[in-house]
Amino acid sequence: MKPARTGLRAWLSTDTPASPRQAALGRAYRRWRRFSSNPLSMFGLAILLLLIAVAAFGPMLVTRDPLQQVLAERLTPPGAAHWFGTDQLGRDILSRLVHGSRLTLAIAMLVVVLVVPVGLLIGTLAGYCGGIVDTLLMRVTDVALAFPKIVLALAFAAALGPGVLNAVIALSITAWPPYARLARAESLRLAQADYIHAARLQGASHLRVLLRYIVPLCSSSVIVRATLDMAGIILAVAGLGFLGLGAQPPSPEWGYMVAAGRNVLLDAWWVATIPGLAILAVSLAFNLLGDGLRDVFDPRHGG
Amino acid sequence: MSTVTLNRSRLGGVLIALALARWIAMLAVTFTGLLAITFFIGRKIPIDPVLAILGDRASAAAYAAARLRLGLDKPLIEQFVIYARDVLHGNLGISLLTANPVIDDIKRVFPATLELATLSTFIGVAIGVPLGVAAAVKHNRIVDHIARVIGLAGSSVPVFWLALMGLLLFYARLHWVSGPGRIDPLYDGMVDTRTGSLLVDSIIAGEWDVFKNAFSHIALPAGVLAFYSIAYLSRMTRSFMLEQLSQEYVTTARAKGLPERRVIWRHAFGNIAVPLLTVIALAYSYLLEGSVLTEIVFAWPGIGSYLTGALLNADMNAVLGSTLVIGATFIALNLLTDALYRVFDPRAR
Amino acid sequence: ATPKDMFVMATLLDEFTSLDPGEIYELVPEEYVANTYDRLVRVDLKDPSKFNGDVAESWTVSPDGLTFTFKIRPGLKFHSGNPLTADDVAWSIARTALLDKGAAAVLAGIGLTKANAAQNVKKIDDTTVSITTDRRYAPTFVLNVLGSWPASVVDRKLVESHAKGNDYGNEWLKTNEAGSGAYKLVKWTANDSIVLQRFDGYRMPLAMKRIVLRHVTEAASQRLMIQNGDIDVARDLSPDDLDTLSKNGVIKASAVPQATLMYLGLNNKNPNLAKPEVWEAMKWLIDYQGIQKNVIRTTYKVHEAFLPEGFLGALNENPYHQDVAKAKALLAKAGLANGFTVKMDVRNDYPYSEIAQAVQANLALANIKVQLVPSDNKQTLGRYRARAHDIYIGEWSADYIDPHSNAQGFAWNPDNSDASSYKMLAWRNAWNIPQLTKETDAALAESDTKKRAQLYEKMQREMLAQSPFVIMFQKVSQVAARPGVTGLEVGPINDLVSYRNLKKQ
Amino acid sequence: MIEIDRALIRFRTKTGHVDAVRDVSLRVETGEVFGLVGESGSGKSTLLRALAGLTPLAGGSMHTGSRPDRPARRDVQMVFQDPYGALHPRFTVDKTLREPLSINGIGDEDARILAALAEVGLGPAFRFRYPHQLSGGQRQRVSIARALIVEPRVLLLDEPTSALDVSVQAEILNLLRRLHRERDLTMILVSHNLAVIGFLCQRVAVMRNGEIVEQLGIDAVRARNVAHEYTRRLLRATEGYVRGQGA
Amino acid sequence: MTDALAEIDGLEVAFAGHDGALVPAVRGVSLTVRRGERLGIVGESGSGKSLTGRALLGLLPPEAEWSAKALHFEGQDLLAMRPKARRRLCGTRMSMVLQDPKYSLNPVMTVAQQMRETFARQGVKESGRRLRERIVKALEAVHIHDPQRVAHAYPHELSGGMGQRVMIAMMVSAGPSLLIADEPTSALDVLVSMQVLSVLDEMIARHDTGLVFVSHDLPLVMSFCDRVAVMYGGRVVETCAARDLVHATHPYTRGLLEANPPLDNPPGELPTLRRDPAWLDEGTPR
Ligand SMILES: Nc1ncnc2c1ncn2[C@@H]1O[C@H](COP(=O)(O)OP(=O)(O)OP(=O)(O)O)[C@@H](O)[C@H]1O
Ligand SMILES: Nc1ncnc2c1ncn2[C@@H]1O[C@H](COP(=O)(O)OP(=O)(O)OP(=O)(O)O)[C@@H](O)[C@H]1O
Ligand SMILES: [Mg+2]
Ligand SMILES: [Mg+2]
Repeated sequence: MKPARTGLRAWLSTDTPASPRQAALGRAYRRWRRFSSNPLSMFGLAILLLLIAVAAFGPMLVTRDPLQQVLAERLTPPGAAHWFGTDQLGRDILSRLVHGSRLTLAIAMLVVVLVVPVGLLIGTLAGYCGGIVDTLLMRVTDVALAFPKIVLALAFAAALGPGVLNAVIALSITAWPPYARLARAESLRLAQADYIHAARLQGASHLRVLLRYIVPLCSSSVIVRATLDMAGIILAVAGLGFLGLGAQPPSPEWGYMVAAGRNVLLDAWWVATIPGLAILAVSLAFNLLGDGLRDVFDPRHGG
Repeated sequence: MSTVTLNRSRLGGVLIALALARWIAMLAVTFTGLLAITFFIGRKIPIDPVLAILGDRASAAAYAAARLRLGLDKPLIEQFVIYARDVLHGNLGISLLTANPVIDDIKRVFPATLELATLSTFIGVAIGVPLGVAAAVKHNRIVDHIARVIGLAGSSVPVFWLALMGLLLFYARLHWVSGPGRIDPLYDGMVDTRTGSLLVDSIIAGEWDVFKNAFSHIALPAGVLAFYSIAYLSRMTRSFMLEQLSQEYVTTARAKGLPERRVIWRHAFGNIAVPLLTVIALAYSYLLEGSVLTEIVFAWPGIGSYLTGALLNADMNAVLGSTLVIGATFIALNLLTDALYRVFDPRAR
Repeated sequence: ATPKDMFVMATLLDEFTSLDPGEIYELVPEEYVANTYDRLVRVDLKDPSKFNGDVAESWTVSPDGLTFTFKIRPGLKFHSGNPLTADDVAWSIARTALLDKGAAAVLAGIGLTKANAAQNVKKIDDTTVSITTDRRYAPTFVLNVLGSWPASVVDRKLVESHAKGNDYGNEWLKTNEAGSGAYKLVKWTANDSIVLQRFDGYRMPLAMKRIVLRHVTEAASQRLMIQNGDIDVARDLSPDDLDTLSKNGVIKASAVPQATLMYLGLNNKNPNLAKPEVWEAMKWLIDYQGIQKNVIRTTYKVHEAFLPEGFLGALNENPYHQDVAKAKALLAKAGLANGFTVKMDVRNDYPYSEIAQAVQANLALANIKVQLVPSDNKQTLGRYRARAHDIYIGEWSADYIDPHSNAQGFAWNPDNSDASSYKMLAWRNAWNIPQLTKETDAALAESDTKKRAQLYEKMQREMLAQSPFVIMFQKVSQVAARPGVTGLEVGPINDLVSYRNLKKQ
Repeated sequence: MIEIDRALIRFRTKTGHVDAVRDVSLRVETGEVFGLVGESGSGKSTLLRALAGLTPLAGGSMHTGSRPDRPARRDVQMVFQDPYGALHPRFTVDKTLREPLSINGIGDEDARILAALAEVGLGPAFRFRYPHQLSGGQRQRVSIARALIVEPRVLLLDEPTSALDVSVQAEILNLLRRLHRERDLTMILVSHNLAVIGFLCQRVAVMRNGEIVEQLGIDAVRARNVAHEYTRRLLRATEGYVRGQGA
Repeated sequence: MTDALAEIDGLEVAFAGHDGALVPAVRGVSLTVRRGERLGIVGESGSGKSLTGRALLGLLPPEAEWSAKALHFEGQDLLAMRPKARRRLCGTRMSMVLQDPKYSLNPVMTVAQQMRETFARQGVKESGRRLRERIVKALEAVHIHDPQRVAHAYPHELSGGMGQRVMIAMMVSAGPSLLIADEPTSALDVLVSMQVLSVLDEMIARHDTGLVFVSHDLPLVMSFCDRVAVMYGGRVVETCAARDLVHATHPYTRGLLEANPPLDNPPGELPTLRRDPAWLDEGTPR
């Protein structure tokens, strides 16, 4: 027993919270304790926080214009003048990285905003309603799953025109079926839970049950899954960039930087490798974070 | 008694017929959906297929004639119906880009991808699964950490970066493997195409030099793709195994005095084998269409780059044909894993 | 390494949509046709105003300048073993016009069309062919057209035996070959490789028994392959690759200026881009030297006139250089002192997007905010042909090395309406130029070479001063060959690349 | 008053259908506590769910005598066997109890919640806890409070104590008994422990294989005055294990 | 001491809590089992009954931190044994029957396959028909009516009682000298559990096995076992002969006993257990 608990900690970790706010905070605190006891997850979180900090304040600190070309200084190796070197057009890679972090974050967020709701809605609807709705929605999902994703993504990207936003939309359109499946499996299980029966008994409408009982419970596993897939999505955006359908030059999107840098990879490793490492770090961070979140949210662990 | 069994077996027959009918209907729906979506998306892409066949300097008259010939003047629905009818007759049309019947192109490019995907999946399974099992058994120990790092790296490293670095190291520096392409020009065409897989064909023909050369070409791209399989499979195996190892029947097996190896492989692993097969099938199907970038870097004439090229040139027949083939493979894989479930998982029967 | 009598070259084969010389129109396929088929005459690479007979032994021009009569070499054979006669020649040329595919546009230049080809191309006897043009053209121009790939001689007997309906054997020839050139086709694997075999019945000895063209998209992959000796020649290396490899003695690079120009097309449908001051301002804004020196050091050179170096009458002076102040003054004059915003369509491959970004940065100096719209080549071209662009950055390659090929492209627009059937570059940029169109036609008719050159020089000056084309660079082909590989003759256009003299030590 | 007349409940399965409840008729008077015993799979839970309206009837009829002026659902509430699955894991006790009130538009929420908690013997300190912060017995109390807060007239209890330790079982049984006394509730209690039934119920029905094989008063049970062999064996089992009793 | 079959002395088991601190689950438990004796372990949920039983077989979960002053079985020092040797004792000399047959049998192996493994462990070298016969006989011995069919069945095709009998057949076939039954009937219906118990009874009588019977059902243990140990909070608070349990003195044991509603003459209100923290620190009775 550690008697020397500070007031706040005791307040947070009490078994007898006195208000909904304290209960929610207490739960968050407990989760945080659990999450923070895993150094790898914390490492992931730290990288992400760094990324957010860089996205927020980096552009103020790194004053060099990420678009400014100094052709005479092209392909300068990393050194004192340019910490991360320069690219084919003599742009400073560090400042491009820093400015591009916003785009990378935006991609990550967009995916969550686009994929999670669609997958969640379709999946929970199918799982909860069952019957013909389930059959219908799952058939659609099957078609979408049987589809070569590259065709869909490329087709949408080509149809929408190039650009990060469109690439993300295209990828999201192809990415939802696994989430729908996951959400369906979860809600199939949940729909049989006694507390759902209890809610129905008390007169809760199907819509209420779906939105207030099922969706919140499924969303954590779907979000965790999305976090784990985030790396894949960032890379897929980069991959579309590689095929010319991702970010528009000269925007400092990391995936595009890697893709463009491959032309000089053999002579100037840093042009493609440094943004590649940045992607690696961020996706690693998302993965670690996802692993950690899964530990925290997994129903088997309670809480 | 006998009438009951008779009734039951007849009922069983009816049930099987019903299930079969349902299944065929489902297949038809899935396929039509696949076809329709590809078709309409393809037509919506703002690329002019005529440009691909006539070039940008042809006269306006030649252009108009070509549009007419391609049937592009007809309403979209009509075009689709015509195409669907042809497909039903087994005619996938002629590719605009390669001037070959699409079916011939697919016969050439699909085995190339299949060969690559199969080999990488083999490697992935051979390394990833034991790694995942070891990680679960030695939970939170060194092996587990290694497996986790590999698993994370596998989902984080850009494939084209890894591919180019692999070429630089193993091909240009160390000379361990051959470079881009499926085979050296010297050996090209030395064995008859039977399966479409150079490795298999050369074994059938008994041409060991060809086999060696083809193998040294496929080793690196397969290795690069296998890296991703290893990562994914070890990750999934690990989490499946962790779940099984905490089950009561594992305790029972131990209480029976079985050696730990048998507890792990016969009991726990026996229970994840089927879901693992599903995951492997998923990873495999992902490789079947997801290896475009690898194909480009390794100049591998596979269906991924074929499809991409076709898409970017509005070569609709080629796009639709390859989509159908890939979709059919996916569906077949799905059905196969379903069937495996039924056969190997007693609870699903 | 590759065997001594086998030549392996990495290049891009994705443009092959057909092998029929009457159908193809892209650069690398032209190269293939040039080496598997013969034609009447070929341009002398050393002096492009001279022509060498190919299957033609000699030729004459009628006094009215309309009819060209060719005497065919006797005893020539096709790869199939069939004899090559005047009948094959006449049929082949007429065939291209009758097929009316992309390649027919070249023959249309001398008035051979679907309607008149049958009458205008005639076999006189077994060794004589006569071709009549619709009006008087400069003879060198006519020979240039007849020396280009659409006039390749195909094996009539063989092709007709495979004809389906009215297709002149096109369907068969798309994937087969029926020529008499130095090499015959062994195997074409789309997007993968082309394998050629020495034609032993050819009229001169050939050192290489086999020639393999391999499709390698990635420049980095090409570089690693040539470094490892898996290919003898790489055609698509970047300046950086070339530098490193030459320095290390891995390759010998030889530079050949190409008849390909990199330019900006400014669409006059955009009111800002319709102003002559804006045209000129843009020309003053581009940092030609800087971009060339740094981004495309060895693969392009600065060139601002519409005739590439090496063409008759080509103007090799580059009056423009970056002068932001001048440009700003011009913009102010146009009422655009604060700049404006436009889109620029660019294909998403190397080096186009790099150059586009550099240009974007240049134009930004005078507050012209350019938004890049990268797409696949076909998509960009489609928009260009539909006049849906603002600025187009891309290349124009001459079909044959006569100045008319480019004059027609840049300075000829007989009908500026949307329904026009001539969609050349001036039309695509909605540039209405009745005067220049007349000048182009006049230069084409001029049979005196010197006078003709003067006419083109004058046109180039006019266009340099005022045109919605900002011509920036001329492509330089860099052929990277392993030491010991000689004899790959590369001309200013792919149609003039010859494998005949290839040798390996 | 509850009246079940020749109820038939049928489930569709892969190979056809099973009749989980067949031809069951019974009558429970208002204010009565009625027991249901029977072997596993005999259809006890299914019958309760049907009474609650969670499972449709395939034949026969059921009446729960709900008042016409309010939704039938609110009149019949159920308490489930597994205290761990009966509460929404993301809702605090407060939210769990507030939901039925807001669904049914019942005002004065805070007072009612506190009263309901007090009624099941939980202090206000428990109000903002999450289910995982409660013991099994406490969870079962919350389930009971949730059922009671909408003021039902019928309470269906599906093995409410079988997942709990005896000591906790005693607390819940005491609570149920008190509630019955104070509220004049009609209750049906499912259990396979005859002693538990005996503690709460006045009458008991024995189910087997989807059918009711015997209905009798609790005094008859105590007097071992039973007709059916199955009931007799059940009675013997309450006495503990007897050597040589055999299978 | 002389006829002690197994002996546990000072067993401690703890688990790392959320914040990393060790939370004790079993605190200094000492127990002995004699040959042919049925020792009941009772107590509330979480009192450490299962862990104590598992510790004997060496089957504590890997995340458990444990220690013991001594663990003896048939005169051997289990603590000094190599894990492999210890594992070899399992299934031959000592066995365990788990609570829920639904989860404790391997779902993807048939009954015969699972039993075959056990026989192989016991050094039975037979195969084919002979082995089949042996399996069928073992199933018959636990009163399974249709042993041929059951042998080919998968666990999910069996009812709970049947599954539990299969477990018993499997675990007892070697005639172990020690059997640990961890709540073998709590997942079963009352009548079925009586049947299972009688099978168990018969088997241990036949092999003269020492039985550790873990349960939370006091009346049942009283009627089934010879001796009872009552556990509370990871501690044995009382040990006595089963028939003396009615007269138990410890307030905890009394509380547990009285909380059971009697069928005859139930009181108006059941007495409930009032826990005393001091119970955790009392000296352990032997
Ligand atoms: N949703 C369902 N689909 C098919 N069969 C069902 C379903 N629910 C219950 N059954 C079947 O109906 C029968 C009765 O089940 P029920 O749950 O009512 O039994 P029970 O008496 O409550 O048993 P227990 O004491 O084990 O809880 C069982 O045979 C069960 O298999
Ligand atoms: N793997 C584990 N991780 C953490 N704590 C555990 C683990 N296994 C058991 N415990 C804890 O150890 C304590 C004793 O567990 P044990 O399983 O021995 O209880 P039990 O007396 O068998 O209870 P029950 O009657 O519920 O089976 C419990 O508080 C439990 O929470
Ligand atoms: Mg039940
Ligand atoms: Mg236990």
